[in-house]
Amino acid sequence: MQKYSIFSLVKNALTGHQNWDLAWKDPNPKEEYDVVIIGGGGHGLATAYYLAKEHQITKVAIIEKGWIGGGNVGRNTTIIRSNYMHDENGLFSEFGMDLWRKMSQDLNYNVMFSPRGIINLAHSDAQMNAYARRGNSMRLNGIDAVLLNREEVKELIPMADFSDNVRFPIFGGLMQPSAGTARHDAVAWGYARQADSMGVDIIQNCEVTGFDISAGKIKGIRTSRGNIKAKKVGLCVAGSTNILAEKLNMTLPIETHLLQACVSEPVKPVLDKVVTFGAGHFYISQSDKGEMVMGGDLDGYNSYAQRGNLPTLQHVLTEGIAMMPFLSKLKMLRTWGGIMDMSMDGSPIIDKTHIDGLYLNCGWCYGGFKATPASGWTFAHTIAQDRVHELNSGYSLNRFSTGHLIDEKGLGTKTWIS
Amino acid sequence: MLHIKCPHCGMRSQNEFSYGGDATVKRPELNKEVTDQEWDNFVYNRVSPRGKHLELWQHLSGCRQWIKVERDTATHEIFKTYKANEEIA
Amino acid sequence: MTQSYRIETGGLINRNKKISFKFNGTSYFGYEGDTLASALLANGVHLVGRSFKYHRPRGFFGAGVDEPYAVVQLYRNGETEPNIKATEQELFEGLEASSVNCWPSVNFDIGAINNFLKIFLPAGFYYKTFMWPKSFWYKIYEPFIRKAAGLGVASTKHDKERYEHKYEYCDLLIAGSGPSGLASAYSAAKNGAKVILAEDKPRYGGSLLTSDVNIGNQSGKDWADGIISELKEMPNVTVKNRSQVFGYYDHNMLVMSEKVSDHLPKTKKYHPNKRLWYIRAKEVLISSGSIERPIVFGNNDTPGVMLSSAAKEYLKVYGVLVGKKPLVFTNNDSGYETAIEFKKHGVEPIVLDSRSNPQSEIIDEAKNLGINIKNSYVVVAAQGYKKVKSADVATISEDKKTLGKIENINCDCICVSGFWTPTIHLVSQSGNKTKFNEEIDAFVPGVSKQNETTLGAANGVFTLEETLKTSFEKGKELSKKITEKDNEISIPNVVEKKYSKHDKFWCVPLPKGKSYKRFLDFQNDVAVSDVEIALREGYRSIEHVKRYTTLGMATDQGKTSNLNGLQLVSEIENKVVPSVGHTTFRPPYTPISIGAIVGREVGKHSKPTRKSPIHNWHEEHNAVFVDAGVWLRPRYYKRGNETLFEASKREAKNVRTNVGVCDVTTLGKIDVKGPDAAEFLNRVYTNAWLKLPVGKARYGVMLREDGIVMDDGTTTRISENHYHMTTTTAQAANVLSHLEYYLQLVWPELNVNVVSTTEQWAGAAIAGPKSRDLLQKLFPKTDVSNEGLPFMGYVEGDLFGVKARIFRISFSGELAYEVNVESDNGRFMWEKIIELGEEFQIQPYGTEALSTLRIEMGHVAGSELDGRTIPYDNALEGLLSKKKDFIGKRSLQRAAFVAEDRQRIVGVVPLDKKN
Amino acid sequence: MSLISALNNVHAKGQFGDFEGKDDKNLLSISETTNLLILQIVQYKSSNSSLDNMQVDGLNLRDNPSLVSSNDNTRILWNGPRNWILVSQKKDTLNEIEQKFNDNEFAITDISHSKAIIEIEGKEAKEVLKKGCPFNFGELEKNQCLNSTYNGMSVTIDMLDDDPDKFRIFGLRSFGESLYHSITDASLEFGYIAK
Repeated sequence: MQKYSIFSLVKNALTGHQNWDLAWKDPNPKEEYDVVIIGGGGHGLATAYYLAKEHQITKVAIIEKGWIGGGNVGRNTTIIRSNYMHDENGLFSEFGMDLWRKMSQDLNYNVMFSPRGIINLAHSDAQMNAYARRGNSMRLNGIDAVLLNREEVKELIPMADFSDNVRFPIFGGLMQPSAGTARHDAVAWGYARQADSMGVDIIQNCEVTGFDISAGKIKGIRTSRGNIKAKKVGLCVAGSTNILAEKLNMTLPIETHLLQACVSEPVKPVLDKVVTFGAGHFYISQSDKGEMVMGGDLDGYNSYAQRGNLPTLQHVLTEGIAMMPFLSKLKMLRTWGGIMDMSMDGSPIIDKTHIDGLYLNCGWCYGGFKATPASGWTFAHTIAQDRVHELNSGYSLNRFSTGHLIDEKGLGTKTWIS
Repeated sequence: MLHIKCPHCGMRSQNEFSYGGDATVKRPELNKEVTDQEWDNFVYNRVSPRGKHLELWQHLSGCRQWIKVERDTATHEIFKTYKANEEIA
Repeated sequence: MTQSYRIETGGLINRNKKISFKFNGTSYFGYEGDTLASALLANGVHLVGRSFKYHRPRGFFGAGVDEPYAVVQLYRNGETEPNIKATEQELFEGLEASSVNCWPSVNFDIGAINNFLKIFLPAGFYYKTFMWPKSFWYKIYEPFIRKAAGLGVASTKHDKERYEHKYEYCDLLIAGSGPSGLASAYSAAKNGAKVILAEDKPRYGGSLLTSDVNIGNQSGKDWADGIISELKEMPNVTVKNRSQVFGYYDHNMLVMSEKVSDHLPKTKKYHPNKRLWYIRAKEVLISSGSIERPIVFGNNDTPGVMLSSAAKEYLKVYGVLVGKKPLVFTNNDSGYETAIEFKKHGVEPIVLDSRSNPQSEIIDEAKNLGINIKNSYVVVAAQGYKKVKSADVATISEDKKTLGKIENINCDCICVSGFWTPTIHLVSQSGNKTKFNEEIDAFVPGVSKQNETTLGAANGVFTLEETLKTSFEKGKELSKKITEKDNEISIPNVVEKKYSKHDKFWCVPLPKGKSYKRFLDFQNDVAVSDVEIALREGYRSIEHVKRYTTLGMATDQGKTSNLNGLQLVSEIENKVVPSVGHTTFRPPYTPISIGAIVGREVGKHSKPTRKSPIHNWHEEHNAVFVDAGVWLRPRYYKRGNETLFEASKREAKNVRTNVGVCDVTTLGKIDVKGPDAAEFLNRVYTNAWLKLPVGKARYGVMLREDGIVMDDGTTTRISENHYHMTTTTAQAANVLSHLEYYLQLVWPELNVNVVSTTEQWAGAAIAGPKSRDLLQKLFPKTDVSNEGLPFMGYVEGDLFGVKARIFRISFSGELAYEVNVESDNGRFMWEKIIELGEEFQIQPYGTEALSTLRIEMGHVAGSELDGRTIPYDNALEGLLSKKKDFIGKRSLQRAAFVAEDRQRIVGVVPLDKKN
Repeated sequence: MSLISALNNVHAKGQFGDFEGKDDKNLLSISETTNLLILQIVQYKSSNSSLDNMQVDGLNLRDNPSLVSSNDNTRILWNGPRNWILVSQKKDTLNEIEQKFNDNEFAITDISHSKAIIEIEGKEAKEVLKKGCPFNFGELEKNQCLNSTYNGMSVTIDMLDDDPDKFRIFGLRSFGESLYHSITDASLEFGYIAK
């Protein structure tokens, strides 16, 4: 595979950029694979990459109904963090942070991981207490956490509202300095390019229409481009999980909801941290292009409509202005909605299923992007070894029956309350 | 913003309502023995279809009645709305 | 000072009113009715900015919302706003603006070094490099790239402008006041329909302002003026200019942004800067017209290259010549209209037509006027850096693949017309799957998804006669459905010139040996070569192309670039355009002010505030407040220089030793009434409720169905069928909905009514060893002894003429009571308590002391019911009835919930028991 | 004993906003209404009482959405199925009701102190309401009522008159100051007299 570097860039420039290789091929599906991953999003692509890299399983196909990276990995607010209270989430995410830190070099694709720090603002004593508790949990799990007082927050983000004309004054915040952002499309493309180079077939515009199961074991899948035999099948389709589950006669503790986000027009750098509002649901960072990337609420009802909804965005931006009044003078450029696989305790599922050889990766709620490498890594392990890794042992499907819930927000089954 | 026909009050804007989730799950009767599976199906498991979905809404800033709404989750088209205990056609 | 590019007469500006303004520090003047763009052009200023990536000079390309170039920093009334399109900004006295994305100046911009490095900076170059050494990305490269990117500068000052919303309903919403909008609005209005007609520009009339047509013996413009003034007089019609319908949402709701004050030097006091209209329409008529598209050629981003329709608009509306030696480069008849306008004003244009032998009325007219027309000619490249100086032109073969010998023509502007693209953004947002129309090489509306109808140019209809006819008819037909009226309207005669077919040609081939950049997206510097690289590397889906090259992702959102991008992809990939498909049109149509989206809910009012009837007393007594949900509660009462810790410790200690009073009005209160109330409570709470006597209170815990504690509180039986339930402040609203859910959906057979009485009662908790003594003073006629009012007892009392409810319940484990009076009497009660409590050393206490007291006594504190704990975790398992079923009971059997090693919340006591 | 009404602390009399140069008679007027008896009346599902027989202050309870039955003293607002809000200047109506309505069939709850009540009158009154409430006011007529939200706060709106338009807006008492701000802020553009 062609190596990307400043030298290859110069060399290619001198030949008019005529000699770049395909980043990934566009093959037709083969008759049979060892592993078929359904879903060409970030998690599916990462899974295929780690199957090849960590487990030397390369007879792998990724089946994507549209084009790779077109789902939530291509429409999110790019935040990467591991500031969780529960051990399962903290340890899993922190393992992911390590993978993020070396991702550009691993993939030979600049994913622009930018550890600029995330600050969760607190607006009450109760919240400061909750953050102190969460920060302590994080530190016990080896994750960096700093509790900031009001003055310290002001130092870092002076454009936040420290005036008297504020509804929810800032009491302080919890910062994870090593958290940050990455270039979302590049993550999908980088994984795709490496997976492809190791022999994985990336099959786009191929829709799964059914599954072949006999005697409780998966035999293959049916697609719009013919039947494909497979020893193992991994489901990695985020917001489409319920659609495929229906074809498998499974009902899952998952609902599909729409999350709204938007960006402003680009402006010169003014905000170099990721910041979340504590008196609502709003988060913001400034992209390298200068756009304010802002997200927040679910539409609040089951939805597969991938489109923006202004009343929701109004709500999101109201909180944005409450936190950073200067946003008022900017203009909203683009909005989008991403469909989320909301699990009933807000945490993901990476597990085997009752069908032999069928594996499930879903329930990412709003947190899917940051989990991309750790999700791919552990899912690959679960598929390759036919058993869960310690890191994803908490993310079991039966935890809802057993009561081993991992509920960071304490909202329970009302997934539509964000 | 959805426009929902409250069967009691008429067409109203979505911001008067709050969502209540899948209306097809049925709470097992009190004092009745149910299997783990039945209970999990009530508490956790959801079909969440792409297409027609029967769901609960409460007309919170209206008559405060819980209603059932048959809506398409892809297009958001609302086909019909029902009172809390009205027969579903 | 004269304006060298303003013609002597003509245009729609008010020449009697001069307006002075500054651009990049230099003073200029324009006239009332100018935009910043037209005023600058009148003054001969073409260089307004620098492009995003290569920092190439940028001028004006369009005359309206489609403008990809002319983005400026605006200064108005002491405030600044980034990224304003000069083509949309109306001139006002004292306006100041400056160029963005250049340093030190637009004329000499250091960033332009990128332009020389551009061969090293193709699409996606940043994905391929900046990876070594590892730490350099975040420390070195990224900060550098961040600085170079971005357009204008955001002010971090608080915005002083007002914004507001308005919810409106109408029969017909008509977006766009061109011929189709006017005609449909007119016939619908005459049928009595409630009509809103929205126009995003200051002037109504759309294409009628610039086209040379006659309607019913009037000029197009006069006809438009007549219709508008008639519509404005009708009570059932709202006509709005400077108002853009930018989004089409679910259930026929559209959102319109009205710029109320942007054209004024400052916003009128008490009035909004912008107003956002949420409009629910029964029918929507989209008459948004079309946007001319460019033809792609070498260096087509040089200032002075612009759309031919824009050149015509500058001339006809603003009386401004965009150049004095114009070259018109066209593949259709529209370019001739512009050429004729130039000619009429004494300027000699040259027309290059890519077609070999086009024939039509308008071409004949151009020929008759003696305009120099060159057929089968194209512009190969613009020459000049900060302004067009000349053009390299050549003949082109019939198959459009081979160029003839390159000649150079002197010119100072190049007006391009590559035919028209219907503006289908709203149509597409409504859910309409648009279809590709080969005839016009563009997408047009397909089958309507919501109640939308598209008219005129937006529907791909480019003749006025047909547009007017269908628009009058549609307006009538749709309004008739609603009003059931059927007013006859005579459709006026139309005189317009017939067009010949356009040439399916959109990109000039590169001459051999030349490497001109041929730009598709002007703001983001995306050239033909970038798309070629993307496709070569396998980024083939149109979404991949868009993301990899950033085509169409600039602030103009690809209004002039998307279709040409699609043509290029389809050509290289050898597919037809419809199978390439277009990227999704998402709202907003143009970038929308965030302030306007938010409206009036800013500052202190970003969320409503709830206050108790005693709030003012707290304020007067140095209370420091804390948000509890949206309630404000006293956190502590500050004395002197006390800290939070000192004050709360003092207050708590006083409760332990004397008596304290706490405002508990915020606790949720629900009246539960009905013959089945006891049975209902028995199902809702985990403990038994059937035998609670009248006049007694009981503590209860309620669960969610998943077994997690939802809320706790006491409920008192006031009479046989009447219970008074209390909830925590945070859960009050949720508990009420929860109860209604079970009563209406699950157990409809129960005859119970629940209603919130939180606001009805002001509540004071009186706690401490001296609380009974105080209570006796407050209620001298009531027996409040341990026998008269035992623990968990309830009596009604008379508080100096005010009826009161007295509960012997404790939040903090002390001897304690809660007194409720009707809210209007709340402050009276409080003051009485303070007054009579003086002898017992009473002090008010806040939430901080309350929490301390609760924790000391091992009572459940609010943050322990955080939606994650089951009764056992909070040592509440004793409240779980084994005999009866209740909400959530079944979930408590789950393995993790009964596990031996389950974590639970415990109290901590210092070993020396001193602190 | 000194009663303090919900808006006592915010409602200051005078002229506000863009009133200059406008005729006082045409200005919006805004006032607080106090000291009303407000009851919620709910008929249980099992009740067999015919509503035709259930009169209060000479007015019938009628289960017609948005309908207000009224006389000079009392207005009965439809609040939901078999659910009404009675608003009366006659405080003794409570006794009348408690005698007439059996508590096995009806739930009567006094919520007189639960509300902050703003009256707004003037030809722009609907325009003020449209700035925060998503209801279609084009459809609302005199002696009709609705429940909805205004800037995120639940409200009941009773249309008292239509020449000029006059509305009574009931909000939750604790939200009173925020609601008052919202309504008066929306009125600034027109100018208003606080009475």
